[in-house]
Amino acid sequence: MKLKVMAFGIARDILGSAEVDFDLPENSKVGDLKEHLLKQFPAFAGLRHLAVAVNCEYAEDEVIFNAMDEVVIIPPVSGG
Amino acid sequence: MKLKVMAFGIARDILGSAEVDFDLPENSKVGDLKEHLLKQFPAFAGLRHLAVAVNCEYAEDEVIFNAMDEVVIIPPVSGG
Amino acid sequence: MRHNIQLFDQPLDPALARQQVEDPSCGGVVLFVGNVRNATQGKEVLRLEFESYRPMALREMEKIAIESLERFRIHKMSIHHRLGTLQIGESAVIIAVSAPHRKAAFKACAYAIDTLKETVPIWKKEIFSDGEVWVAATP
Amino acid sequence: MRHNIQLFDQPLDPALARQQVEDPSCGGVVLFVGNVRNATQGKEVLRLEFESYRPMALREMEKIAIESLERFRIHKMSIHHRLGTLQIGESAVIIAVSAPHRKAAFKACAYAIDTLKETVPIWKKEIFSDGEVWVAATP
Repeated sequence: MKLKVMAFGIARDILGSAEVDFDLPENSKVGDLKEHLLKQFPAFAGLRHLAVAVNCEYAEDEVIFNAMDEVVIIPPVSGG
Repeated sequence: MKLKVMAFGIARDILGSAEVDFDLPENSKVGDLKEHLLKQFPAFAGLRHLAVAVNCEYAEDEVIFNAMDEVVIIPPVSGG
Repeated sequence: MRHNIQLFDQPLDPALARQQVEDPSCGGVVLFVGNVRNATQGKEVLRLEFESYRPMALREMEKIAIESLERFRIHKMSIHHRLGTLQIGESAVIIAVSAPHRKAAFKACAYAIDTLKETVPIWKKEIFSDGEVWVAATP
Repeated sequence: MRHNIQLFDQPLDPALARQQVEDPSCGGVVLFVGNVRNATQGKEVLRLEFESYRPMALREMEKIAIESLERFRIHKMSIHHRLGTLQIGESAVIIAVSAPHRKAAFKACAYAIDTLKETVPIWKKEIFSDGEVWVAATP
Protein backbone atom coordinates (compact mmCIF):
# COMPACT_ATOMS: atom_id res chain seq x y z
CA MET A 1 0.00 0.00 0.00
CA LYS A 2 1.07 3.54 -0.68
CA LEU A 3 1.17 5.58 2.51
CA LYS A 4 1.52 9.35 2.43
CA VAL A 5 3.29 10.38 5.66
CA MET A 6 3.64 13.93 6.96
CA ALA A 7 6.35 15.01 9.35
CA PHE A 8 6.95 18.00 11.64
CA GLY A 9 9.82 19.41 13.64
CA ILE A 10 12.95 17.32 13.83
CA ALA A 11 11.15 14.46 12.02
CA ARG A 12 10.80 16.66 8.94
CA ASP A 13 14.49 17.54 9.16
CA ILE A 14 15.42 13.85 9.34
CA LEU A 15 13.17 12.90 6.42
CA GLY A 16 14.34 15.94 4.49
CA SER A 17 10.75 16.66 3.52
CA ALA A 18 7.40 17.58 5.09
CA GLU A 19 5.70 14.74 3.24
CA VAL A 20 7.05 11.39 2.03
CA ASP A 21 5.35 8.48 0.31
CA PHE A 22 6.14 5.02 1.61
CA ASP A 23 5.33 1.75 -0.10
CA LEU A 24 4.40 -0.72 2.63
CA PRO A 25 2.88 -4.22 2.46
CA GLU A 26 -0.92 -4.38 2.66
CA ASN A 27 -2.32 -4.24 6.23
CA SER A 28 0.84 -2.71 7.60
CA LYS A 29 0.64 -1.43 11.16
CA VAL A 30 1.91 1.69 12.90
CA GLY A 31 4.70 -0.41 14.39
CA ASP A 32 5.75 -1.53 10.90
CA LEU A 33 6.05 2.09 9.77
CA LYS A 34 8.20 2.90 12.80
CA GLU A 35 10.51 -0.04 12.04
CA HIS A 36 10.72 1.04 8.42
CA LEU A 37 11.56 4.62 9.45
CA LEU A 38 14.28 3.50 11.86
CA LYS A 39 15.86 1.29 9.18
CA GLN A 40 15.74 3.87 6.41
CA PHE A 41 16.55 6.91 8.62
CA PRO A 42 18.72 5.77 11.55
CA ALA A 43 18.65 9.30 13.02
CA PHE A 44 15.16 8.55 14.36
CA ALA A 45 16.82 6.25 16.91
CA GLY A 46 18.37 9.36 18.48
CA LEU A 47 15.02 10.88 19.46
CA ARG A 48 13.62 10.67 22.99
CA HIS A 49 10.67 8.80 21.51
CA LEU A 50 8.67 8.58 18.34
CA ALA A 51 4.92 8.59 17.96
CA VAL A 52 2.62 8.29 15.00
CA ALA A 53 -0.76 9.96 14.62
CA VAL A 54 -3.44 8.43 12.43
CA ASN A 55 -6.30 10.76 11.51
CA CYS A 56 -5.30 13.25 14.22
CA GLU A 57 -5.10 10.70 17.06
CA TYR A 58 -2.05 9.11 18.66
CA ALA A 59 -1.98 5.54 17.35
CA GLU A 60 -0.66 2.42 19.10
CA ASP A 61 1.79 0.16 17.26
CA GLU A 62 -1.00 -2.38 16.63
CA VAL A 63 -3.20 -0.02 14.61
CA ILE A 64 -3.57 -1.16 10.96
CA PHE A 65 -3.38 1.53 8.28
CA ASN A 66 -6.22 2.15 5.87
CA ALA A 67 -5.74 3.59 2.40
CA MET A 68 -7.02 7.09 3.12
CA ASP A 69 -5.48 7.54 6.56
CA GLU A 70 -3.79 10.82 7.39
CA VAL A 71 -0.51 9.62 8.88
CA VAL A 72 1.84 11.97 10.72
CA ILE A 73 5.15 11.32 12.44
CA ILE A 74 5.10 13.00 15.84
CA PRO A 75 8.57 13.59 17.32
CA PRO A 76 8.80 14.65 20.99
CA VAL A 77 6.55 17.68 21.42
CA SER A 78 7.75 20.93 23.00
CA GLY A 79 4.85 23.35 23.09
CA GLY A 80 4.17 25.74 25.93
CA MET B 1 -3.36 55.65 80.81
CA LYS B 2 -5.38 57.11 77.96
CA LEU B 3 -5.44 54.79 74.96
CA LYS B 4 -6.73 55.93 71.60
CA VAL B 5 -8.11 52.87 69.81
CA MET B 6 -9.09 52.70 66.13
CA ALA B 7 -11.54 50.17 64.75
CA PHE B 8 -12.44 48.86 61.29
CA GLY B 9 -15.19 46.75 59.78
CA ILE B 10 -17.61 45.15 62.17
CA ALA B 11 -15.51 46.36 65.12
CA ARG B 12 -16.25 49.96 64.16
CA ASP B 13 -19.95 49.13 63.91
CA ILE B 14 -19.89 47.57 67.41
CA LEU B 15 -18.01 50.50 68.93
CA GLY B 16 -20.22 52.96 67.06
CA SER B 17 -17.13 54.94 66.11
CA ALA B 18 -13.93 54.63 64.11
CA GLU B 19 -11.91 55.85 67.09
CA VAL B 20 -12.58 55.56 70.83
CA ASP B 21 -10.52 56.68 73.83
CA PHE B 22 -10.20 54.20 76.66
CA ASP B 23 -8.91 54.95 80.14
CA LEU B 24 -6.94 51.91 81.26
CA PRO B 25 -4.65 51.32 84.27
CA GLU B 26 -0.94 52.03 83.65
CA ASN B 27 0.97 49.15 82.01
CA SER B 28 -2.19 47.61 80.67
CA LYS B 29 -1.71 44.81 78.18
CA VAL B 30 -3.39 43.87 74.93
CA GLY B 31 -5.26 41.14 76.80
CA ASP B 32 -6.60 43.73 79.27
CA LEU B 33 -7.97 45.83 76.41
CA LYS B 34 -9.71 42.78 74.92
CA GLU B 35 -11.31 41.98 78.32
CA HIS B 36 -12.40 45.58 78.68
CA LEU B 37 -13.92 45.56 75.16
CA LEU B 38 -15.80 42.31 75.77
CA LYS B 39 -17.24 43.69 79.04
CA GLN B 40 -18.25 47.07 77.64
CA PHE B 41 -19.37 45.78 74.21
CA PRO B 42 -20.65 42.21 74.59
CA ALA B 43 -21.21 41.98 70.80
CA PHE B 44 -17.46 41.38 70.42
CA ALA B 45 -18.02 37.92 71.88
CA GLY B 46 -20.01 37.06 68.74
CA LEU B 47 -17.02 37.47 66.40
CA ARG B 48 -15.02 34.52 65.07
CA HIS B 49 -12.02 36.01 66.82
CA LEU B 50 -10.60 39.36 67.82
CA ALA B 51 -7.08 40.63 67.28
CA VAL B 52 -5.32 43.83 68.25
CA ALA B 53 -2.59 45.53 66.26
CA VAL B 54 -0.02 47.72 67.97
CA ASN B 55 1.96 49.98 65.66
CA CYS B 56 0.86 48.04 62.58
CA GLU B 57 1.78 44.59 63.92
CA TYR B 58 -0.45 41.88 65.34
CA ALA B 59 0.14 41.94 69.11
CA GLU B 60 -0.05 39.02 71.56
CA ASP B 61 -2.14 39.41 74.73
CA GLU B 62 1.03 39.89 76.81
CA VAL B 63 2.20 43.03 74.99
CA ILE B 64 2.20 46.10 77.27
CA PHE B 65 0.89 49.35 75.82
CA ASN B 66 3.04 52.48 75.62
CA ALA B 67 1.60 55.97 75.62
CA MET B 68 2.11 56.73 71.92
CA ASP B 69 1.13 53.33 70.54
CA GLU B 70 -1.17 53.17 67.54
CA VAL B 71 -3.74 50.62 68.67
CA VAL B 72 -6.23 49.09 66.27
CA ILE B 73 -8.94 46.49 66.81
CA ILE B 74 -8.73 43.90 64.02
CA PRO B 75 -11.91 41.88 63.56
CA PRO B 76 -11.76 38.78 61.30
CA VAL B 77 -10.30 39.90 57.98
CA SER B 78 -11.97 39.18 54.64
CA GLY B 79 -9.79 40.58 51.88
CA GLY B 80 -9.25 38.93 48.53
CA MET C 1 12.82 45.47 43.94
CA ARG C 2 11.46 41.97 43.53
CA HIS C 3 8.00 42.78 44.85
CA ASN C 4 5.34 45.38 44.21
CA ILE C 5 2.62 45.94 46.79
CA GLN C 6 -0.21 48.36 46.14
CA LEU C 7 -3.68 49.33 47.34
CA PHE C 8 -5.88 50.90 44.67
CA ASP C 9 -8.99 53.03 44.88
CA GLN C 10 -9.51 52.60 41.14
CA PRO C 11 -10.05 49.43 39.07
CA LEU C 12 -7.15 47.00 39.02
CA ASP C 13 -5.22 46.35 35.82
CA PRO C 14 -4.10 42.71 35.40
CA ALA C 15 -1.67 43.78 32.66
CA LEU C 16 0.13 46.08 35.09
CA ALA C 17 0.62 43.33 37.68
CA ARG C 18 1.79 40.92 34.99
CA GLN C 19 4.22 43.35 33.40
CA GLN C 20 5.71 44.15 36.82
CA VAL C 21 6.82 40.54 37.28
CA GLU C 22 7.67 39.56 33.70
CA ASP C 23 11.34 39.18 32.94
CA PRO C 24 13.30 37.80 29.98
CA SER C 25 14.85 35.22 32.34
CA CYS C 26 11.47 33.81 33.41
CA GLY C 27 9.44 31.44 31.33
CA GLY C 28 6.38 31.29 33.52
CA VAL C 29 3.98 33.84 34.96
CA VAL C 30 1.02 32.80 37.12
CA LEU C 31 -1.76 35.26 37.88
CA PHE C 32 -4.58 34.97 40.36
CA VAL C 33 -7.48 37.38 39.84
CA GLY C 34 -10.15 37.49 42.55
CA ASN C 35 -13.43 38.90 41.29
CA VAL C 36 -16.64 39.96 43.04
CA ARG C 37 -19.26 37.21 42.73
CA ASN C 38 -22.92 37.92 42.13
CA ALA C 39 -24.13 35.63 44.91
CA THR C 40 -23.08 34.22 48.26
CA GLN C 41 -24.67 31.03 49.53
CA GLY C 42 -27.39 31.42 46.95
CA LYS C 43 -28.24 35.00 47.90
CA GLU C 44 -27.86 37.79 45.34
CA VAL C 45 -25.10 40.29 46.11
CA LEU C 46 -25.60 43.83 44.78
CA ARG C 47 -22.08 45.13 45.38
CA LEU C 48 -19.18 44.92 47.83
CA GLU C 49 -17.48 47.52 49.97
CA PHE C 50 -13.84 47.00 50.92
CA GLU C 51 -12.06 48.93 53.61
CA SER C 52 -8.58 48.57 55.04
CA TYR C 53 -6.23 49.59 57.78
CA ARG C 54 -3.93 50.74 55.02
CA PRO C 55 -0.45 51.02 56.56
CA MET C 56 -0.74 47.61 58.20
CA ALA C 57 -2.33 46.04 55.11
CA LEU C 58 0.64 47.17 53.03
CA ARG C 59 3.05 45.75 55.61
CA GLU C 60 1.24 42.42 55.80
CA MET C 61 1.09 42.15 52.00
CA GLU C 62 4.79 42.94 51.84
CA LYS C 63 5.48 40.19 54.41
CA ILE C 64 3.62 37.72 52.19
CA ALA C 65 5.70 38.72 49.16
CA ILE C 66 9.00 38.55 51.05
CA GLU C 67 8.07 35.20 52.59
CA SER C 68 7.06 33.88 49.15
CA LEU C 69 10.33 35.03 47.62
CA GLU C 70 12.21 33.22 50.40
CA ARG C 71 10.19 30.00 50.45
CA PHE C 72 9.68 29.42 46.75
CA ARG C 73 12.19 29.81 43.94
CA ILE C 74 10.34 32.66 42.31
CA HIS C 75 11.65 35.78 40.65
CA LYS C 76 9.10 38.51 41.37
CA MET C 77 5.68 38.97 42.97
CA SER C 78 3.10 41.73 42.71
CA ILE C 79 0.09 42.01 45.02
CA HIS C 80 -2.55 44.58 44.13
CA HIS C 81 -5.71 44.99 46.20
CA ARG C 82 -8.68 47.19 45.44
CA LEU C 83 -10.56 49.19 48.08
CA GLY C 84 -13.87 51.04 48.10
CA THR C 85 -17.11 50.06 46.38
CA LEU C 86 -16.86 47.23 43.85
CA GLN C 87 -19.54 46.15 41.41
CA ILE C 88 -20.17 42.49 40.49
CA GLY C 89 -17.40 41.13 38.27
CA GLU C 90 -14.84 43.76 39.26
CA SER C 91 -11.48 42.53 40.52
CA ALA C 92 -10.72 42.81 44.23
CA VAL C 93 -7.23 41.34 44.17
CA ILE C 94 -4.54 40.41 41.67
CA ILE C 95 -1.44 38.40 42.51
CA ALA C 96 1.20 37.96 39.81
CA VAL C 97 4.24 35.70 40.16
CA SER C 98 7.11 35.04 37.78
CA ALA C 99 9.54 32.17 38.18
CA PRO C 100 12.04 30.24 36.12
CA HIS C 101 9.93 27.13 36.81
CA ARG C 102 6.18 27.18 36.71
CA LYS C 103 5.57 24.82 39.64
CA ALA C 104 7.18 27.35 41.99
CA ALA C 105 5.05 30.13 40.49
CA PHE C 106 1.83 28.16 41.02
CA LYS C 107 2.75 27.29 44.61
CA ALA C 108 3.79 30.82 45.51
CA CYS C 109 0.66 32.35 43.99
CA ALA C 110 -1.63 29.94 45.88
CA TYR C 111 0.31 30.53 49.11
CA ALA C 112 0.04 34.30 48.71
CA ILE C 113 -3.72 34.44 48.17
CA ASP C 114 -4.34 31.89 50.97
CA THR C 115 -2.23 33.94 53.39
CA LEU C 116 -3.66 37.29 52.29
CA LYS C 117 -7.12 36.04 53.19
CA GLU C 118 -5.84 35.07 56.67
CA THR C 119 -3.67 37.98 57.70
CA VAL C 120 -4.14 41.20 55.73
CA PRO C 121 -6.36 43.78 57.49
CA ILE C 122 -8.88 44.29 54.72
CA TRP C 123 -12.60 43.85 55.32
CA LYS C 124 -15.44 43.42 52.89
CA LYS C 125 -19.10 44.05 53.37
CA GLU C 126 -21.62 42.35 51.13
CA ILE C 127 -24.58 44.53 50.21
CA PHE C 128 -27.85 42.69 49.59
CA SER C 129 -31.21 44.15 48.61
CA ASP C 130 -32.41 43.62 52.20
CA GLY C 131 -29.31 44.35 54.25
CA GLU C 132 -25.56 44.02 54.50
CA VAL C 133 -23.04 41.81 56.27
CA TRP C 134 -19.32 41.93 57.10
CA VAL C 135 -17.98 38.81 55.41
CA ALA C 136 -16.63 36.06 57.70
CA ALA C 137 -16.88 38.25 60.80
CA THR C 138 -19.12 35.89 62.74
CA PRO C 139 -19.09 32.05 62.90
CA MET D 1 -19.28 26.52 25.43
CA ARG D 2 -17.16 26.13 28.52
CA HIS D 3 -13.85 26.05 26.73
CA ASN D 4 -12.08 28.12 24.11
CA ILE D 5 -9.17 26.61 22.18
CA GLN D 6 -7.20 28.68 19.71
CA LEU D 7 -3.94 28.75 17.78
CA PHE D 8 -2.69 32.24 16.94
CA ASP D 9 -0.21 33.49 14.36
CA GLN D 10 -0.26 36.91 16.03
CA PRO D 11 0.70 37.95 19.61
CA LEU D 12 -1.48 36.49 22.35
CA ASP D 13 -3.71 38.74 24.44
CA PRO D 14 -3.94 37.69 28.11
CA ALA D 15 -6.98 39.92 28.56
CA LEU D 16 -8.86 37.99 25.87
CA ALA D 17 -8.19 34.62 27.53
CA ARG D 18 -9.17 36.03 30.93
CA GLN D 19 -12.36 37.64 29.69
CA GLN D 20 -13.40 34.40 27.97
CA VAL D 21 -13.48 32.56 31.30
CA GLU D 22 -14.66 35.30 33.66
CA ASP D 23 -18.19 34.98 34.91
CA PRO D 24 -20.22 36.75 37.61
CA SER D 25 -20.66 33.39 39.37
CA CYS D 26 -16.91 32.81 39.69
CA GLY D 27 -14.72 34.44 42.28
CA GLY D 28 -11.38 33.18 41.07
CA VAL D 29 -9.49 33.26 37.80
CA VAL D 30 -6.04 31.69 37.44
CA LEU D 31 -3.87 32.46 34.42
CA PHE D 32 -0.69 30.81 33.29
CA VAL D 33 1.38 32.77 30.79
CA GLY D 34 4.37 30.99 29.24
CA ASN D 35 6.93 33.41 27.84
CA VAL D 36 10.01 32.96 25.69
CA ARG D 37 13.13 33.01 27.85
CA ASN D 38 16.36 34.70 26.80
CA ALA D 39 18.55 31.74 27.68
CA THR D 40 18.47 27.97 27.95
CA GLN D 41 21.01 26.18 30.12
CA GLY D 42 23.05 29.36 30.24
CA LYS D 43 23.14 29.84 26.46
CA GLU D 44 21.64 32.97 24.90
CA VAL D 45 18.52 32.36 22.81
CA LEU D 46 17.88 34.82 19.96
CA ARG D 47 14.32 33.78 19.15
CA LEU D 48 12.02 30.76 18.96
CA GLU D 49 10.12 29.21 16.09
CA PHE D 50 6.95 27.26 16.85
CA GLU D 51 5.23 24.96 14.43
CA SER D 52 2.27 22.69 14.84
CA TYR D 53 0.25 19.91 13.31
CA ARG D 54 -2.71 22.22 13.66
CA PRO D 55 -5.85 20.03 13.45
CA MET D 56 -4.42 17.53 15.92
CA ALA D 57 -3.05 20.27 18.22
CA LEU D 58 -6.52 21.79 18.43
CA ARG D 59 -8.03 18.38 19.22
CA GLU D 60 -5.43 17.60 21.88
CA MET D 61 -5.88 21.01 23.49
CA GLU D 62 -9.62 20.49 23.46
CA LYS D 63 -9.16 17.11 25.16
CA ILE D 64 -7.16 18.82 27.90
CA ALA D 65 -9.89 21.38 28.45
CA ILE D 66 -12.68 18.79 28.49
CA GLU D 67 -10.69 16.53 30.83
CA SER D 68 -9.99 19.54 33.12
CA LEU D 69 -13.66 20.48 33.19
CA GLU D 70 -14.53 16.89 34.17
CA ARG D 71 -11.79 16.32 36.74
CA PHE D 72 -11.80 19.65 38.54
CA ARG D 73 -14.76 21.72 39.64
CA ILE D 74 -13.99 24.58 37.29
CA HIS D 75 -16.31 26.77 35.28
CA LYS D 76 -14.43 27.60 32.08
CA MET D 77 -11.00 27.13 30.48
CA SER D 78 -9.28 28.89 27.60
CA ILE D 79 -6.09 27.61 25.98
CA HIS D 80 -4.38 29.89 23.48
CA HIS D 81 -1.11 28.92 21.82
CA ARG D 82 1.06 31.06 19.57
CA LEU D 83 2.79 29.74 16.45
CA GLY D 84 5.49 31.16 14.17
CA THR D 85 8.52 33.21 15.14
CA LEU D 86 8.55 34.56 18.71
CA GLN D 87 10.94 37.12 20.11
CA ILE D 88 12.30 36.97 23.67
CA GLY D 89 9.61 37.88 26.21
CA GLU D 90 6.70 37.17 23.89
CA SER D 91 4.02 34.79 25.13
CA ALA D 92 3.87 31.29 23.66
CA VAL D 93 0.89 30.01 25.63
CA ILE D 94 -1.86 31.34 27.87
CA ILE D 95 -4.17 29.15 29.93
CA ALA D 96 -7.04 30.81 31.77
CA VAL D 97 -9.32 29.03 34.24
CA SER D 98 -12.29 30.27 36.21
CA ALA D 99 -13.82 28.41 39.12
CA PRO D 100 -16.10 29.06 42.07
CA HIS D 101 -13.18 27.95 44.30
CA ARG D 102 -9.64 29.00 43.64
CA LYS D 103 -7.96 25.72 44.62
CA ALA D 104 -9.71 23.98 41.73
CA ALA D 105 -8.64 26.76 39.36
CA PHE D 106 -4.97 26.45 40.41
CA LYS D 107 -5.02 22.66 40.07
CA ALA D 108 -6.74 22.70 36.68
CA CYS D 109 -4.40 25.36 35.30
CA ALA D 110 -1.29 23.44 36.41
CA TYR D 111 -2.73 20.18 35.04
CA ALA D 112 -3.49 21.81 31.69
CA ILE D 113 -0.03 23.28 31.10
CA ASP D 114 1.67 20.07 32.30
CA THR D 115 -0.43 17.99 29.93
CA LEU D 116 -0.09 20.41 27.02
CA LYS D 117 3.67 20.04 27.22
CA GLU D 118 3.29 16.24 27.08
CA THR D 119 0.68 15.68 24.42
CA VAL D 120 -0.01 18.61 22.10
CA PRO D 121 1.76 18.37 18.72
CA ILE D 122 3.56 21.71 18.82
CA TRP D 123 7.32 21.92 18.37
CA LYS D 124 9.70 24.73 19.15
CA LYS D 125 13.13 25.39 17.76
CA GLU D 126 15.55 27.55 19.72
CA ILE D 127 17.67 29.80 17.53
CA PHE D 128 21.14 30.61 18.90
CA SER D 129 23.80 32.81 17.32
CA ASP D 130 25.68 29.66 16.29
CA GLY D 131 22.93 27.23 15.42
CA GLU D 132 19.48 25.96 16.28
CA VAL D 133 17.93 23.02 18.08
CA TRP D 134 14.52 21.38 18.33
CA VAL D 135 13.70 21.60 22.04
CA ALA D 136 13.50 18.31 23.96
CA ALA D 137 13.72 16.21 20.79
CA THR D 138 16.78 14.25 21.87
CA PRO D 139 17.72 12.91 25.33
